Amino acid sequence: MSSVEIYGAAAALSFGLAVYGAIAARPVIHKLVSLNVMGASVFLLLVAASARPPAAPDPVPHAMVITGIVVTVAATGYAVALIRRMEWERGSGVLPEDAAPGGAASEQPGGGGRERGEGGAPEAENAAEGPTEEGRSPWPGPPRG
Amino acid sequence: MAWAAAWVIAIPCVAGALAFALRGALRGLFIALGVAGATAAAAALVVFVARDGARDLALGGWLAPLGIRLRADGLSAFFIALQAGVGAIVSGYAAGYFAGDREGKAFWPLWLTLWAGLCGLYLTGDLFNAYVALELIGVTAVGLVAASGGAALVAGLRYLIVTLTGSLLYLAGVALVYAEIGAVDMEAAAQGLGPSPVAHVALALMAAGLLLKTAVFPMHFWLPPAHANAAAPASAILSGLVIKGSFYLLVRIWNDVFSAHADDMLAELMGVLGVAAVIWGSAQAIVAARVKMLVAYSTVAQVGYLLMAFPLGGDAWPGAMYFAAAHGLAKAAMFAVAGAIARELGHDDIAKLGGAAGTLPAGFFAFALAGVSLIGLPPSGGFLGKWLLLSAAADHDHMLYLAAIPAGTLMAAGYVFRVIAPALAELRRAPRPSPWRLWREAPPLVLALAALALGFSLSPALVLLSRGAPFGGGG
Amino acid sequence: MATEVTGALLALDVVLAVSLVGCAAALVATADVFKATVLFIVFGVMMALVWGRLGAVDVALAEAAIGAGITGALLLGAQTAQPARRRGAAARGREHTFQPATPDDAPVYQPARPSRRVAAALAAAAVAGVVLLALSRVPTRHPGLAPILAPHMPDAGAENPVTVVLLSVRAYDTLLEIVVLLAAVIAAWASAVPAAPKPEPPGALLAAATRVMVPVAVLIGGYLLWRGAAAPGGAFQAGAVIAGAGILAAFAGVELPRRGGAGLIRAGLVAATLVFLGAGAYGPARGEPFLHYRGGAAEGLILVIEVVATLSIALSLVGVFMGRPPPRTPERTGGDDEFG
Amino acid sequence: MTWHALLPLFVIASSLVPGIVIFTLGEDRQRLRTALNLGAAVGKVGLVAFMVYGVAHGVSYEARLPLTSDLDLVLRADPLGVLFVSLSSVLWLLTTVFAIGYLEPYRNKRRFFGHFSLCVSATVAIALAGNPLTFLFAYELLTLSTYPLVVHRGDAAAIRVGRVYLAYTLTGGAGLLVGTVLLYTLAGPIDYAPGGALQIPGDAGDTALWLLFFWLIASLGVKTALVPLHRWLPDAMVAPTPVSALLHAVAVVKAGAFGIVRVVYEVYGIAGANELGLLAPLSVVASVTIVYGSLRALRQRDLKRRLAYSTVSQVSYIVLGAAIFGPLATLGGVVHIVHQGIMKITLFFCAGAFSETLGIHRVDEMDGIGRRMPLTMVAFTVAAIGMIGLPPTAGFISKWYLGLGAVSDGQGWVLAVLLASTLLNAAYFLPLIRAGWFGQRRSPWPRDERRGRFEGDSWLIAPALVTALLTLLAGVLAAGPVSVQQWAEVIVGQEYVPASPR
Repeated sequence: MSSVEIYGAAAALSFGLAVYGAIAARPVIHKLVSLNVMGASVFLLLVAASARPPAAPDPVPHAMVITGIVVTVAATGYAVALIRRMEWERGSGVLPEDAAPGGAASEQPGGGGRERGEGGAPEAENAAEGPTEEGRSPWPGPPRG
Repeated sequence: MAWAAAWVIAIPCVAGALAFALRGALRGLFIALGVAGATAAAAALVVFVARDGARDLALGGWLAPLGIRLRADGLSAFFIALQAGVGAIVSGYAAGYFAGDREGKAFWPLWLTLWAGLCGLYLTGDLFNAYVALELIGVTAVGLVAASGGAALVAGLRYLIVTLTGSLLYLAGVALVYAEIGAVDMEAAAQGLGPSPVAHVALALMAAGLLLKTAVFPMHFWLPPAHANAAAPASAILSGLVIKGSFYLLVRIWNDVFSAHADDMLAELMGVLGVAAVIWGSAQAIVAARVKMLVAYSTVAQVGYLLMAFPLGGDAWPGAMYFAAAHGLAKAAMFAVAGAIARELGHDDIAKLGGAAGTLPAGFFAFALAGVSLIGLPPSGGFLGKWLLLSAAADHDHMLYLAAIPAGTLMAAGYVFRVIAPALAELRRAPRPSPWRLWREAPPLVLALAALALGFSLSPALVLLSRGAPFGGGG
Repeated sequence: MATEVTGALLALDVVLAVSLVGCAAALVATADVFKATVLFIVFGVMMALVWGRLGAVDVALAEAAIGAGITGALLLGAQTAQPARRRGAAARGREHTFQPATPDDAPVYQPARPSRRVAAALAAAAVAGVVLLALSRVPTRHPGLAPILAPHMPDAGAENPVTVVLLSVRAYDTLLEIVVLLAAVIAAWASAVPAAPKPEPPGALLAAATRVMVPVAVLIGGYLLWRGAAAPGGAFQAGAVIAGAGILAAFAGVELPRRGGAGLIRAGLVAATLVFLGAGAYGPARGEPFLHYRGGAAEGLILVIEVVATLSIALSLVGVFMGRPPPRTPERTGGDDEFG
Repeated sequence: MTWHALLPLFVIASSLVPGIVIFTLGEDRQRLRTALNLGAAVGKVGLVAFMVYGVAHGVSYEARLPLTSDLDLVLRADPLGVLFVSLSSVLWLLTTVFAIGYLEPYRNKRRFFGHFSLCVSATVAIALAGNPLTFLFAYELLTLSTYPLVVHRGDAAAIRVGRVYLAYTLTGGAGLLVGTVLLYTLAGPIDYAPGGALQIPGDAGDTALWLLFFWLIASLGVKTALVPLHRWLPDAMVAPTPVSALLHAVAVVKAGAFGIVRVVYEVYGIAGANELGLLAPLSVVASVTIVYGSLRALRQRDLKRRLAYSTVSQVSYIVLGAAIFGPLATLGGVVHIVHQGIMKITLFFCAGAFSETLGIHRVDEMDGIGRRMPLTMVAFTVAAIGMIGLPPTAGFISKWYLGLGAVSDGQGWVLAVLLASTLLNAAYFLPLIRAGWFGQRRSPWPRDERRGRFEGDSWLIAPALVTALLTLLAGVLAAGPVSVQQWAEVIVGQEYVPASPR
């Protein structure tokens, strides 16, 4: 069992675990974490399965993995933005189909927010309501006049 | 003329980037130029492939197994033609639909980069590059859905999680292919992959990922909420074009890369999933409450027909491709009309559609024409697609598909006329039509008429499809 | 001596592999999202070590900077407090504010329904089993693409093979990857939460740390970028480090140049795509295929692309982290009405 | 595309193009729309007359559009097709006149006349179809263009009936699709050929061909309103009368019967069909439909529903003619295609005139109508006598040849069926005539529209008189040089030539 085969097996196992997490986890952030683990394990599989130790490491899969990592971080960043918006609009970080029966009080996303009934704000009203709050953008913008 | 393939991807990319960076009239100009340029480049590529047959373009001059190879053959040219045709008309519709409101500003950069991603997917001859293209399509498609906020945002987030999982399953398959033969180029894989179990496992994983992204029953749960709650132009793009991307890749690897490993058992499973999708999707569409939800479930059903080509093989392939094109046109038209209905009447509940044909006569006429192609009644592209599928089924005595396709046709008639019948009913009060009405009714009419025109132009399509395509004998 | 060394290295590999899988298992099994995120960062660092062991130093750098660093920051940022969402006209007046997640009262989620967990376990077992089966049958002979690349290295424009592959051999992949990053920023900004959180004035420690860390990080980023041509490093790793600096600066309330700050950021985001496509068009201009550059021109072009790519990647990662477009003018908030 | 190939296309376009133009016209452009309609109808009759003259002199008109290397759409003017085209074009002209008068008070005329033109184009395309694929194209187009006409009134009843109509016709269409695909799989891409296109193999593959025949007959039977599949026809009487007149006398029902005739004569060939023993079951189904239709008509209180059930019965005469081996029976069946059309349309015209002028819809309200509307009642009487089959009307000719054919083929029982149906026809038509002419009008007419010098709107009554006259002429001049029967004999001659060139 050379080290390459060990890492190959580790990649396969963590890939399986990540698939379990992506399906079974209820909060979407937890699914997202599992997805990132899945991505990392697939990249490990790509390099480990094709590495032949005595030979020099093959740069092509390395480049592919770097490309994969950047693509995964882009998708993760977008997913986080969507999760933030969903929490802001619906008050819950859990997709409707995964909602616990009755929306247990203890499950507040990101701290003390009360999780409302899964109906959440009626869709029509969400879309229509534009930004209503003041609040400075965290971008390092010029201080307000 | 080999570079035409590159421009088909580069032009929408540049236009998308500029649509994001610029503002005001300049932005509008570059969007229009981008759409026109992309359509022209696609047309040039199609003519080029039809005339001279398949052509390879080794990017960066690096030859096949090392570098990335763009391959423009009949199959890719056919789908690029569909992308350009439907894309251009839907862009016109979107210009009218979004006239001025905020949601439209995010639409254009995402839509143009999605266009580039789809064309990249259709042209790529490299398995890993297809993964990156799939990711680009996934992120931009979710962007189009989630931009509308509310229920669309939740549907978009679910769609993102599903599409990421699908891409990673596909990538696991690519990793195994690379482990087996040390290359990710499709042609190298086709020659190098022996009958080893690694290839079978790779095919299974890649197929699973792509079936998840094509929303094949029972993995279709994410599609109806996403396509129904998105804005109408976005739904038209998603149902008409984005679904075709992952289906195309599945057909490409099935026929090109894993042709030796596409054993009957997996093909038969695909066929059975297809039949189940047709029955389940149509049943859900018949009981749907909203027009957009009905049209979204119809997509789940129509994807079922495309899958029937796997077990049937032979001339079922061109049939399925032709059916995909007709479905692209008809489905885009239907969602466009659904958008017009939602904007004109303020709602799209089927129960309250009584006499709506009064306010949107051309719109419902377009919906009916698109319905003809969706049901598969002559003279439409859908009919010829089903005819080829049926004759393939009859040739191989596949009784299941010989029964499923007409059953699907009747169920499709069921849910299409659910919308048409009340609209023809007597008009009680005529709500005042808005000024944009014609701009929102003309594009769907053009799309629907194109779907019907496909009913007479099968031979040029078959000639194009045979250019070096996996199932075409041509040069 | 050699056997003990290889024996020791083998033991290290086993330990690393086992802790990697253990980390993944704990991460998936836990019900506490905050704990899962921290475990993921540990997983990322582990993974960086594994890449080192596999001889993929570039990948190890990328994994540490982006996989563990930026992704960890994103996931943690996702669990911080959000501003109150007050009903507008609906006047239902319900108001709820989210307190920042402190480790002790972080939400503990019930596990999913048993049926969902069984299905997940079955899918996981199937996938893992199938991949393990395939791994056991993987042949041991094929040489991979390295030997084919070797003869072309001299006129490829860089010494580091990974950089050559990234920016010349598979440049089209990298182009699409940068477009994906751009698309992610556009889409994230389109769904921005309109109400921006009220950043408290930076504490003394944060202000001091920022004054020291940001210049150093930018310097490291520059170094990584420059060394990338010959040794492990390159645009993506440099971009991630500089993005880290950018996020730190944002939290410390560092101001942006007054006029056109937002326009500049947008131009920066889009620069990499346009420059890459421009470099790609350089080939067809001389009758060569798309994205073709060799010899002297290759070195210059690769450098230009790398610099612009680093800038765009850094801006994109900061942009995605912020989750909303920069305000055009001081008085307007950075809400999604800004997107236009 | 030589000039000869263009004529069939022109015949179809002569109603398709005006139909599309009418869709684009505004609802209030009454005068232009009427001019367009009438012009198109007269133009079509002229073109068809020219085609009849050409075909009589042996000119072959054929337009061919290739879909794939072996599949193509063919429009060909063969004698059988031209017979049906001439019937539909003449009756379309008359029905257009009738519809213009009838729809005066209605709304949504644009939608009506647009779909009306599309429907006739589809009927003509069915007649001229040169191969089963083209026939299927036109068959489904007919379904699509007739649906809006059936639900034209737009009230709940019309929508419900529309749903029933669609369920039946689309199921038939789907069945025909599968049947045609199986036909093309078994026999390759065939065209309709007099004497049968299929090479009937001695013994092998009999069961496949046998099953396929009855599958095709069942699919076509929906529109032919054969007994188990006829439910939609009486319900469709909810549609306005011109729709019922043209659709249920000429277009929809006749298209189904025409399809069965094509399948029996030009796909299987009468000899092959007889060999395979397909004709006996078909004749049984036809006979059952004939008797059942007449029985149900007897008990109908509403005039139009009685006529509808009479249609169910009468159309099966054509199928019966096709189901009896022998030139005479075939002649009877083919001739009845035209005769049934002109007789039934006369009855519908009269029914429409009665309801529009005097507001009567029920059978028992017809007392003394002869005195109030003598001309219309004369037309009604002539057509009713034709339906019963008494000389000198056209109906007699059909039944006469059917009887002769049955006897010559040794099928005595068919005579009994003909006799029974004739008695039943008499049973449900004669009381109307008696009440009309000799009944005493006690209560006043529900509605009394005295428009112009005639007894009612001249637009309604003129077409009825013309078709009644045609019924008489077809009967009296049957043996003459220029008559329906003469043309039918040409058709029969082609079908029974044993080794006809394929």
